[in-house]
Amino acid sequence: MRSVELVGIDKYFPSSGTWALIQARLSLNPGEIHAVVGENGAGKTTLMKILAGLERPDSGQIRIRGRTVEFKNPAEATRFGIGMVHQHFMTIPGLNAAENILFGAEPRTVFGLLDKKAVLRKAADCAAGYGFSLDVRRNAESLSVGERQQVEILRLLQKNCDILILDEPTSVLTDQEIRSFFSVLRQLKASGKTIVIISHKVGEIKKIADRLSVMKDGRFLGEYKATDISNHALSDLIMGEYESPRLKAKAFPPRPAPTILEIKNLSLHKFKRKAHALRDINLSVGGGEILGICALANNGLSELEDLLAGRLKPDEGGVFFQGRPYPKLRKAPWLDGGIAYVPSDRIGRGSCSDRSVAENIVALDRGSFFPHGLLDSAKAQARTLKAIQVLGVKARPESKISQLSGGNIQKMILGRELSEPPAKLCLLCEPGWGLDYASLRRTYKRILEIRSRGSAVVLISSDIDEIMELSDRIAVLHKGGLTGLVTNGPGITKSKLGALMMGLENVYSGSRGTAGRDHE
Amino acid sequence: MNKRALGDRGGTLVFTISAALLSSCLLLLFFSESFFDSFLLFFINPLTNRYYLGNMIAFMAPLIVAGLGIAFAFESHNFNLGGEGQLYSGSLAAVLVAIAMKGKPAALIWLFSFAAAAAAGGLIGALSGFLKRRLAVDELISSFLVSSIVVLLVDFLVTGPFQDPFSNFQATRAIPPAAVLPKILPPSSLSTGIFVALLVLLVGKFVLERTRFGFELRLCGANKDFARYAGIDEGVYALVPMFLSGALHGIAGALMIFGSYGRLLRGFSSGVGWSAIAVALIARNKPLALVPAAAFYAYLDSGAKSVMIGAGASPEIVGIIQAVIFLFITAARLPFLKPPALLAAHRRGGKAGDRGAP
Amino acid sequence: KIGVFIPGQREGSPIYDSLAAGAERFASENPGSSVRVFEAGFNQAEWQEKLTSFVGSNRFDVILTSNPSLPDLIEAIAPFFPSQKFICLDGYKTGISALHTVLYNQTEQGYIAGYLAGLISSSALPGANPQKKAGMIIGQHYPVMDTLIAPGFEQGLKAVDPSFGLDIRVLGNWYDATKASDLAKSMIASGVDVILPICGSASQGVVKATKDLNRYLVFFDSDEYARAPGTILGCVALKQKELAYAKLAEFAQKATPWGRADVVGVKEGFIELLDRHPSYAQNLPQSIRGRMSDLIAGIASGALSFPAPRL
Amino acid sequence: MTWLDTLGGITASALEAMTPLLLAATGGLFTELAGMLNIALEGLMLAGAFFGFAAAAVSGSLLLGILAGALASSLIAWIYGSATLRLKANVFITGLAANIFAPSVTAVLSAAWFGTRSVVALAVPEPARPLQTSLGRIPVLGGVFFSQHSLVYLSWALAAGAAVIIYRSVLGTRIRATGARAEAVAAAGFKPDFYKLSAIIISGFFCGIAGASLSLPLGAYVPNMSSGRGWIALVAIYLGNRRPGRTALACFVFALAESFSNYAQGQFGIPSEFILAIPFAATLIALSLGTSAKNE
Ligand SMILES: Nc1ncnc2c1ncn2[C@@H]1O[C@H](COP(=O)(O)OP(=O)(O)OP(=O)(O)O)[C@@H](O)[C@H]1O
Ligand SMILES: Nc1ncnc2c1ncn2[C@@H]1O[C@H](COP(=O)(O)OP(=O)(O)OP(=O)(O)O)[C@@H](O)[C@H]1O
Ligand SMILES: [Mg+2]
Ligand SMILES: [Mg+2]
Repeated sequence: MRSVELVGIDKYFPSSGTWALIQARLSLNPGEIHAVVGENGAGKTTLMKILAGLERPDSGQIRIRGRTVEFKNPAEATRFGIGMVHQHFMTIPGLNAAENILFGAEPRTVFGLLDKKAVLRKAADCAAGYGFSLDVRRNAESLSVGERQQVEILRLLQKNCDILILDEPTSVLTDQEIRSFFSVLRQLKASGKTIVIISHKVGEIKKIADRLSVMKDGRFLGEYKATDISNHALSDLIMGEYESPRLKAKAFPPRPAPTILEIKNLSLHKFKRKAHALRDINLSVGGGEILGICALANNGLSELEDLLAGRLKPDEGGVFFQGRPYPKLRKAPWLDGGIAYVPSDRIGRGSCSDRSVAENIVALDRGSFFPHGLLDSAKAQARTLKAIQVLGVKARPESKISQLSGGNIQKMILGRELSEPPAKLCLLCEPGWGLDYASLRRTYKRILEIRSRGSAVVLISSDIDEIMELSDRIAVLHKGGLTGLVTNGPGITKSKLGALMMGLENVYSGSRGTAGRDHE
Repeated sequence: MNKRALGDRGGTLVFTISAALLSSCLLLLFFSESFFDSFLLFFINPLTNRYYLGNMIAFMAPLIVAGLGIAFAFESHNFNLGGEGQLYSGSLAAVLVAIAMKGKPAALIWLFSFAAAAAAGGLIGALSGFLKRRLAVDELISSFLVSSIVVLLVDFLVTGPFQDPFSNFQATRAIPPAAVLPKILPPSSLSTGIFVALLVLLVGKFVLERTRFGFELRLCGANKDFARYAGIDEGVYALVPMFLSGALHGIAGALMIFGSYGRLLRGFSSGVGWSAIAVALIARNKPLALVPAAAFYAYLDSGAKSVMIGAGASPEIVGIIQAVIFLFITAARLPFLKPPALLAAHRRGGKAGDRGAP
Repeated sequence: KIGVFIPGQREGSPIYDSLAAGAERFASENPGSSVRVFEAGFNQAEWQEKLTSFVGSNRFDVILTSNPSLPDLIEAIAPFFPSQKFICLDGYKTGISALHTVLYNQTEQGYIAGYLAGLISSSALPGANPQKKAGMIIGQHYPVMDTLIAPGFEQGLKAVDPSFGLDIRVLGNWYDATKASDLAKSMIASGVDVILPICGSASQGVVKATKDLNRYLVFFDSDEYARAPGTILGCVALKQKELAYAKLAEFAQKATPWGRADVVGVKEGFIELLDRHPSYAQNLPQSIRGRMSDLIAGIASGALSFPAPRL
Repeated sequence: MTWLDTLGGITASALEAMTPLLLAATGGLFTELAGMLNIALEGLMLAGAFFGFAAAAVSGSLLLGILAGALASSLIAWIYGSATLRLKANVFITGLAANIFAPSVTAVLSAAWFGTRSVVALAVPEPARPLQTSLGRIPVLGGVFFSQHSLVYLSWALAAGAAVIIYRSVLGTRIRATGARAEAVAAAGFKPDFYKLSAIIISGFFCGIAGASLSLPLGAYVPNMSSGRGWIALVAIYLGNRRPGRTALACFVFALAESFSNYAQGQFGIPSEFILAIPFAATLIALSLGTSAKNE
């Protein structure tokens, strides 16, 4: 018997006027890992939300172990053993990791009070049982994305869910984290759980999934055994006959243009008089160059992003833009498009969910859209349409961001930040997050194009493939300090970068002030 | 925004208002001596009797202007609970300026008095904005506390230094008769102030919806993090909207003085600051919706007075009826009315709870 | 047909209650006449609008009201209702042909209360102390309070002993009984042993605190002894009910002196020290009662008079 | 009188004045933690004051009075909460409704039961002062801390109990989680609205006792007797940064300022309006200093 069958599911969103699902289907065997793939906006998330009881289908049937059911809310789905880890996590701030994991099934003392010790013990046992190295006493706010994901998964396991839905679980994990995450999935599978996983990374899917379902435009395209289909055939299925653009051969620019961004002896304290978040960083980026920066979670990458995004001030040292102290957020190069920034937090920082796509685009260049303090709507409309077209965002200018699929939000932000004319400095954080293959290729092409036009690009990413594919030079951070600053090339392998990220090796030779582009 | 969404929200609104009116009718039926008379007095008289109608429209003027002030605060995610103090202090400033300018042309008096009202109310509001910006003090609480203090200080000034020595009211001297706004429909208190209010509303709507300032303000209110990313100075948008909010309350107060009272009576404004919040919430901060919202609010108030005076209904019954109407007025759905699927989906996407209002 | 306009609330305000009661008694004794009572609430800013509606909504032969500030309002709206007549007690305004006012001499009333308070405070009663201090707890400052009552009360105290001090504390509203009780306690701790509360329904808190701490109260306006016999040792009442009745009777005989303003006090019989209640008669020593009746007699005979400042 | 006695007197009366504030603020803490701005504290307190007093007068039992006050006010809170959550109405407007409803309904019932819409003064059992004859004899401290009436101690116990519920109970955890992230609670399979409603009812319960602690020691019900304490309680929650202990401290600061201003009225020749503003000003200053210290 199938453990889950979704048949003939339709879902219409009147607010955006889209048919998210048309006669969609999905069937899961007990004890398998099943991947759901498809381009951005194909309806994957919506279908999963329906299975998890978060949305209700307009028509269609849900059968769990042969029984037809109807879920009014997530609680009812949970009763049938279905649990979902969301694309945007649902950890509860104010509670610690253990309380988050055991939320809803807390051990109690005789008086009906929380048994705090038992909570910690049980959560720790649970984490250890699945091989997670999670400190369950920590506050939810202080956890890294990877750790938050562990909390979410543990919460489902601990509720005895045997059908786990994971919506793009790997997109924010580093390579190492993905590897250990996959071993957890295999272990779960071995213990009889059914797992649905959504992902855009074809190689990854082939590695972990037993079977996969392909979706396009809300429709079900087909179901395949992972071993039966080649990588190429699979991406063809997802993208149609998509011709991947040829990326320019990577080469260190022959004549380095003048330095655009320079980071000198920079240190940042985590707390006053306490641990360093960043320690003695020296980096510089010139025009026509892409500097990739990578690190494992909690090693200073997000602090570096915040510094370069103008949200934190360095405690020591400084940052310079074209030789001058780094400008304040409200000052010229930021406002006139001299610095472009794609934040890693696309929902909170990169976009405003209850505003339209047009407003989200206008917001970043108010100077030109409000010529005399008043809105030039024609111009705004035109620019929006253009930005949408650059990467093929599936939305209309007046759609609200909250009605867009995850990947489309990311494309909107990219389209806005990478538009013409290119900015002098582009700060790109996790630019490929949640993009389908075609969009990813287009994005990469555009990034390289911008580089060739003489912009400096800083690429901060937890995805090593992305770093290796795009960067001219790669900086590696470990515990807030540089462990490597290397020129990208054939000698640079994943395992070498991995060793640097884990601090097993340190090839960083730059000393104060001299480290920079000319060090090799 | 497509038309369907608006249409459906309109439908819900019609239903909630009918539910509210229906339940108040039931209450009247149970509690008043003569249901028919009370019903007429409560619901019909305010619309047909020129005196009540005049007063009702007159009351709309400060509600619209102060409601706009609240909308400015709420749209920028500032919670202004200090409307009372801002309105009161603005009124005092306007009255003092008007008295000092006795003999000058009316237009000049109006200009300076309203400017003074806006400045006084605005400064009081801006104080909370300043505290929020500089010391991260929650403006919800600070505006309430500042307002409580300001009300007491204005009370002191009105009954002390500026008390009219020849009046038995606790009141300032009257403003020059020439400066009183021309009356419409006497003896009701309706004056040309209502046109001033509508003008202010249109300007406010324009600023909020068309200008760069309004855009940035609303963006700050919608998502601080994003606004900051977009290079908007959040500090400014803690300060300036609170200033504008206070200034509009000041103007609302001045409208009441120049339109109806002609002088500052101690405690004359009590409750208007709160009513403005209710009006803004009913209008969901949409400037044009403030007009029907204020009309509805003033209508209820007028109906209450009418039934109390005409049929001797006790204030308590009227209070209960108003409470019931308030329970329903912002309801997004009613138990017997299944929400349109669209609304439900929309709501689920929206953030639940938080402070409730903005 | 009589309309009674109450700028406040009838219940809890004896002065307004007696106003309505006087009119009701008049109506019950005169078949064919009717009374409608309207309570306008305490917000003075709303009175004008409400009075206008009240006058406009019904056909009254006369409107009876009571409050020092009402004559100004009546002056403002009278032109719109040329045939409407008004009688205002507790107010003073001359020269309006539709209006007759009668003012109580509240300096006199305050003086009597103050004199009694002074005598109690300096007596040998168990709750009295040697300190020369008496207190007032008031809801708010207002003109009649500041120009008539408080000065009268202080004069009365000083007439007993010029070294008497008056401690006036303000509640800020008329209903926070708990705070009124705290104020009374704080006052008593500072040596006050007799208090005159004029703070509306919050006076309940003053009664409670004074009773618990065994101190004394004098009251104003009406017979309040029953609230705390043995603690309330004197009430200086306004005979509002009688005055209302008398003025309506005068109106019925078409004898109302329109446009005139009268001032009434002990002499006319409309201010009275209620000295027959056991709480007064049994708790106060003969010496005090004697000096009080001398005072009253003096005022009644005209030997002692307090020109009420014109309000 | 020495300055020590004066200080002791001011502190003692502050502790007593703090009682209704502490109870209402503790109740409001629940709704605040559940993510709602509860402006109905004022009305709920008034309902508690009336029903608590009425029940005590009828039954002759202090305990029954307190319970009745708590229950009646919980009931009103339930109505108010249901309107807010089930109808998805705006919590501020429904709060306003509750604040209009409470005084109106008490006046109607007061007229029906006691024949007056004004002050109702009846014989009710007075709260005892349990420690006055024992610990109360300790010089100074005894007068300040141990001569209070039983409701003062009850409020301390309830506030402590509330802290335990908030941090150590399952319900408290869920309520906090709802306030922190309602959609996560929903995704975990629970109904955020249930916890919001629970929080509102709990706030009603505490406000009911707060109201009873106004009317019972006074031996009377006075319309409007809550006179703004609900708002002050709300301020105290913010001043206390939404933590039970600090909220209690904030209540004390306000009560102390008020008690000082009561004392000051008799001492200095300052216009009363300025003195009446002291508690608000003190709270505002404390709020500014408190938050700026936190931001350092
Ligand atoms: N709440 C909503 N309101 C309106 N439209 C929506 C809503 N949620 C999703 N949609 C629309 O439904 C379609 C499918 O969205 P869905 O999130 O399921 O895509 P997805 O396959 O998960 O894409 P991605 O890979 O980008 O995450 C999209 O076109 C989207 O705009
Ligand atoms: N020495 C420095 N080196 C590098 N960057 C700096 C330096 N000083 C400031 N900055 C950058 O400028 C940004 C804004 O600085 P700052 O915090 O002074 O602005 P602000 O306080 O927000 O603005 P304002 O002073 O106008 O209120 C910082 O976040 C930081 O990125
Ligand atoms: Mg998705
Ligand atoms: Mg004495």
